Amino acid sequence: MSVDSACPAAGGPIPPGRLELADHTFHIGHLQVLDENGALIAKDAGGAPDLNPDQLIRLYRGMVLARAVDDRLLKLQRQGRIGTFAPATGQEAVSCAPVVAMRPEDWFVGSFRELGGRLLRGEPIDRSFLYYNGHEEGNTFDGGERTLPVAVIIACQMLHAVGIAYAMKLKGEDAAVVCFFGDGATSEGDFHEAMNFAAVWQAPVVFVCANNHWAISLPREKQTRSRTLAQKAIAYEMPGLQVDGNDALAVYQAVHEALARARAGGGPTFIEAVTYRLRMHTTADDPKRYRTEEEVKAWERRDPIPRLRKYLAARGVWNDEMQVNLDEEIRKEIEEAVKKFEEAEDFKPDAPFDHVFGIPHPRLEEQRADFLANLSREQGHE
Amino acid sequence: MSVDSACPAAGGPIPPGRLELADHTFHIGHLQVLDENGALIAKDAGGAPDLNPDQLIRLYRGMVLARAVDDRLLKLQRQGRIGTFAPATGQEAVSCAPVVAMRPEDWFVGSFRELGGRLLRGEPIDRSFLYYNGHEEGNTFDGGERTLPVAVIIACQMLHAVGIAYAMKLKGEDAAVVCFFGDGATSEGDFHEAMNFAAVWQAPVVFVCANNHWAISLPREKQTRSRTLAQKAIAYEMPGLQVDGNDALAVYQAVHEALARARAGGGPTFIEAVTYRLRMHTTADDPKRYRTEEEVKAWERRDPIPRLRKYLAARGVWNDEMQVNLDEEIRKEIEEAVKKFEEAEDFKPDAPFDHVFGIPHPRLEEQRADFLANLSREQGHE
Amino acid sequence: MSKLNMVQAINLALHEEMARDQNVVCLGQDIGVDGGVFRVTEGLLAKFGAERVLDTPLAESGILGSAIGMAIAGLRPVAEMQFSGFAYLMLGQLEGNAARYRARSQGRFTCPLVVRMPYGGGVRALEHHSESHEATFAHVPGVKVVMPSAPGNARALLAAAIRDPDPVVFMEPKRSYRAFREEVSDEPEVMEIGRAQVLREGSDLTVISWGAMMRPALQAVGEIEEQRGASLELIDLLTISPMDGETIAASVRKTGRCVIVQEAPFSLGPASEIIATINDKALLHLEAPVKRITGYDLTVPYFSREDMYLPSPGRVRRAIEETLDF
Amino acid sequence: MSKLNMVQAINLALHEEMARDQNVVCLGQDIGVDGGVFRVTEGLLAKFGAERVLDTPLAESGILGSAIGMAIAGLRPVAEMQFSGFAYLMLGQLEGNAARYRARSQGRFTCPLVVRMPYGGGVRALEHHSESHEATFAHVPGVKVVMPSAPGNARALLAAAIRDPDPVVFMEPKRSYRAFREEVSDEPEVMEIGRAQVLREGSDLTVISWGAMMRPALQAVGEIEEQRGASLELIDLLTISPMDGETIAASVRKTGRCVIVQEAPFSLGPASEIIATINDKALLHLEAPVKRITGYDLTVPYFSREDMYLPSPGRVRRAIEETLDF
Ligand SMILES: Cc1ncc(C[n+]2csc(CCOP(=O)(O)OP(=O)(O)O)c2C)c(N)n1
Ligand SMILES: Cc1ncc(C[n+]2csc(CCOP(=O)(O)OP(=O)(O)O)c2C)c(N)n1
Ligand SMILES: [Mg+2]
Ligand SMILES: [Mg+2]
Repeated sequence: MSVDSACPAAGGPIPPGRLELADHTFHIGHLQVLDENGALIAKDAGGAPDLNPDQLIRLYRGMVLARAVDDRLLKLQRQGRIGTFAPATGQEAVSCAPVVAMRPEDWFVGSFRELGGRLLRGEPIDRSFLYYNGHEEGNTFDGGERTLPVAVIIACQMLHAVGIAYAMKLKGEDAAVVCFFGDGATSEGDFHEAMNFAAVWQAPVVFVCANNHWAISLPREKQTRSRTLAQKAIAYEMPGLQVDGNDALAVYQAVHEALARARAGGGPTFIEAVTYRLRMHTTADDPKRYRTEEEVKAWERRDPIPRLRKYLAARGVWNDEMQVNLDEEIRKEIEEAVKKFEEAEDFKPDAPFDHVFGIPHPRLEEQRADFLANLSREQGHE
Repeated sequence: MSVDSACPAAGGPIPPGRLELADHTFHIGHLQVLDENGALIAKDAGGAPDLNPDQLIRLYRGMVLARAVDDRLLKLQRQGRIGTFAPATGQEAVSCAPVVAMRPEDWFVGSFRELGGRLLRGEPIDRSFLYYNGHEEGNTFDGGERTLPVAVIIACQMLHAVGIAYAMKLKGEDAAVVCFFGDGATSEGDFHEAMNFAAVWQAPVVFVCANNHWAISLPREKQTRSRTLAQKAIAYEMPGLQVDGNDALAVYQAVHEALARARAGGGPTFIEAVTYRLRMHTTADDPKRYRTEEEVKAWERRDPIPRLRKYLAARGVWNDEMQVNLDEEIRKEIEEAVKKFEEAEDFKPDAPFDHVFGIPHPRLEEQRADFLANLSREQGHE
Repeated sequence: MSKLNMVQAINLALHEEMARDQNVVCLGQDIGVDGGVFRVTEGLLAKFGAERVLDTPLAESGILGSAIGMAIAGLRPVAEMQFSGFAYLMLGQLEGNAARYRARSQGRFTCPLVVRMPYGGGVRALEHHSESHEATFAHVPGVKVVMPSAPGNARALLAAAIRDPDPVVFMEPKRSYRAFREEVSDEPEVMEIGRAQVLREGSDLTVISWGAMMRPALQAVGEIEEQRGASLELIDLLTISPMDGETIAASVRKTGRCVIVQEAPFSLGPASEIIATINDKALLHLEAPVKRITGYDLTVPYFSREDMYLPSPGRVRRAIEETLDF
Repeated sequence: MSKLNMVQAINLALHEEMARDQNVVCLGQDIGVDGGVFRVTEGLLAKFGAERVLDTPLAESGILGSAIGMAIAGLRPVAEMQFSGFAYLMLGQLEGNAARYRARSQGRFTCPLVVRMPYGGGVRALEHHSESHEATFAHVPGVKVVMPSAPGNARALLAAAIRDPDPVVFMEPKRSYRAFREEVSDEPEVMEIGRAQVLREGSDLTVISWGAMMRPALQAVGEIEEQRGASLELIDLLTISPMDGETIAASVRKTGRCVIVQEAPFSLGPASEIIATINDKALLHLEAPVKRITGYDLTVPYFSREDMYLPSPGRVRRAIEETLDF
């Protein structure tokens, strides 16, 4: 565990006078549990989180699966078998570790780069393929009653998370919300409104900001002038800290404690998880246009997966044979998912008309009839 | 001048663990020049601002005029001679002192409770009456080319201020922007986006937040959990401080220095001016529903006008005779304005059609013709 | 039975629905201690407590966005926009999420919520306090738009909106808030959303309106019937979306003539959709062009000029006469 | 003359206008280093520098709101929304300020700015990347809405939009970005905003469309003319607001029949306004109901189903046939 030194004064050149008063000082904490080689650091400051081998392996497996599915989706996309997709390679710790800290009754409110977390919450792989192939059918899954679908509008889901958290509190449920978003999201008005509402309502929500250094082509430093994203929590009198987002144990520990506090009525927490997007923004993006190979290389060395694996090996709960078996198991699982995805049944063409309103209305039914008539004519044509 | 002690840690109860890291600390400055009796405090820390008697009297006169116009508008409203209006009694220091710090080439971007500042920028009183009587004609004035009209949508004008400031910077003009808004505005998404853009662009803009403790019926403490509004500047790495907003000299000094910094390329500053709205939110509001007489009384004792007057008297630039003359002068000025307002010429009924687009279009002209035809028919009818 | 104005009738519905279903919560600016700037939510805080009646910070997207979360989690939030002029600030959440969760999740996640907002001109208000932008909401698939015109239907439609499984924008004609009273039943009442109401039957011409414009429409209809003994049918649209095309078409098929009275700007308002619906379903019965009396394609002028912007009974009367005489 | 696709043509106009007037600045997400996610702004940063080509933080209201300030202060900002689906987030600034500063200040403060945005479906994109919501903008008084359909008019209308003294929403059919090329003049070209264009003259029926739908409309028109020798008039609307009612009415007065092809949802789209305009100005010439082929009142379905949502040449063809045979 390490702690940033207090930040020095901020702002541009200050003319002599009393405006130095505007020159506030502040201090932001930083949590790291494993060093880049997977060794425990600062044992005296708390040591490893209280996770048993099963939990550790569940977390590790989730991250390996996430990486493998990412690889496979990328291939499927290149073959034209799915549409646009946003790889998350390098960010597996941020999306998986919180899920291990969550209980089933907690809510998962994600953005669009947390497929790893979604799979760990129980989403079948083939349904995620369906989603990326343009089917609403891929957006929910049985057992996912508290896992919201992908949110594309940046930061919008943060307010839903706050509303859900408020509802949990009002209903007296012993449940909290974990909400994911990126560094870019911190610029949106909805980020601000959600942070403020959460703090005012002391809503049981944990905000996990995956600061992966880029919002498409915009580097983190141009997204906002603040030196950390965590310091934004100060604006709302909300606890906030930075964690090493490529250190799965640090992410776990921070979310675990923040969830405990939220459930205990202690309100929201803001966690800036510092990580890196190793691949393109989406399959439609060419990162060579805006960033260097060296930068990517530097971050490859901080890859969260080998890091956790080394820790597990050192703790004696993982070995090479287990890895070989896991790789094979996952390979098979994905192959089966691809098969299931490609053999997927015919989808009801007019399903969208079923899901406009819960109560049918003639105006929509007329349109459905027109749609079906056209459909049968066009199919007759071919 | 006084300085707040560093704020203690924030957040709800924290379970034992490492989340204490989230428990950031910070420090926010507070500027006050005059005590509540108008005496200079903390002379050693800088003393009074460098204002000559003419400037001091201009500031004082502006505040007295603002108060008198407020009184008169309230009467006019009660007589049904104007529409809804938002009194600013008690907040004269916040709206007038910045104008004394500004140059004509600086931009004034206000909200709706800075009539005092507008008058000091040169708006004729009778035009402000026109505005409150529902005429667009009251929204601009000759010489007001850099004074934007009233902005009703809370916080929206902050972004305009940032854009104008950016334009000044791009064009290399030696001009800055002063932007006004209230405590309630800090909750809006546009506040956040404007603060962030201003900091990222290092735009020459000074944000003056009139924290008057209420947003209609919502007290400041429920608007946001943060103990100061000034600390919100930390989120953007922007200098920010609190000033005593009923201390005209403190407001002047902070804005003066912030403008100097902005013009020098030092970027934006956030000033929280702590003040109080002594009257109703607008003439449609009944503050008795949500706040106590005692609270109002307590703030009446901190009235910015007698405070500045005592300071001027102590400095020997003001006396009772001057006050009598000023009161009479202002009375006359307002009477003349009322007269002018009530004798105002007939307004072009179809003016709105002139100001939809700069280039006429048949669709609008058809509608204008219809409008005029109806007008003449209805006038014939009566 | 008691005689209530619209503010009281809406307030009654809120009380009834909050008492009926503990999942109903209200949130918005100044709706608690203050009872709302129009006093529509008066008494709710005292009765149901601060956990169910939330005075929120000043943030429209925040209000609707958190209401969406509440709805997903099983509550039935009733959000207030202080004025419809500020509702654009939450349109991102409305169109992007409230309207879409059902489609996005094929019905697993839904947003049963209501966004109440006073709309419209005629009360000598400041800028942004006089708009009538129902078409903007009504063009968003997945959102229902309801506009009551009188105390009785306001109360019954608000109850329906709160019970509806989907997001409903509920636009209250502020000009009619205290303009008149109506007998309102002591029993809770619920009307069907999506159905227009034929207020008066007639055979010569159909007048269609909604919300605050029902008053000038009614006045003009009365005057014309009296003056020329014409038989006019008057339809209160009540729901803007989904629109009740059948009631409109059935009436125009019968009368062959139609005048629409709309407060919104001329172009792309509900009147255009009504005309298009008549074109689709009743064109051959038309004996004259449908006439639309509307606001103009102007920002609503400040109140010194708003009377000449708003459709007046005179304008409506002339339109009816011209259409009858066509 | 060179043959350009629409991306290149828009890029050319941006280069030309930035070179012509140093007050023109561009701002938006990823428009600088990245050249825009569709490469529309490629090369601008290198040519005009980071002070005039701004990669902004991720905030739509921030982009438009600051552009408004820039415009007031004498710049000519061209703001990009990365996708029109996110444009709702800036509608508060558009309706509340860009559209109103002129009216509010009786012409003293104006907002000469352009908001460019790719819109529409057909590119197998994620949610919120396929909408066609021009009617929402077009219902805002004080805002112009322009929708080019081809490289040439895109280039000339964008130049006009940048020179226009008022806010213009410029909606680019992303589906047509690279779909085809056109000869484009080497000299800067400017077209008039607010005028529809008669692309083909004909006497039997008028087809009206705009933006991406011009392609299926054109295809259907070609097929019908070939198959049945009918004489069809084809109108490219180009400007949605203010709408060119005269060109529409003149054509329908001549042909008596009309089919409208619109990508937007059925209810309250531009097609409804066109029908209302025909009702106002040409009803007596109609020999058949006007037919509108549109999207449905659905959230645009995910791309696996979007083809059946989007008007196809087949749907247009059948509508033309039915209307001719009516
Ligand atoms: C409101 C909104 N504006 C723009 C976009 C287009 N867009 C998609 S992802 C993205 C960048 C997001 O950056 P960040 O929040 O850091 O998340 P990351 O992609 O790095 O995971 C943008 C601009 C969007 N989806 N939503
Ligand atoms: C976006 C928006 N929402 C709501 C309102 C209605 N309203 C007008 S003033 C006000 C309170 C403003 O509070 P504050 O910012 O503290 O300014 P003050 O009135 O205290 O000067 C509200 C809610 C508005 N004008 N704009
Ligand atoms: Mg990022
Ligand atoms: Mg206030």
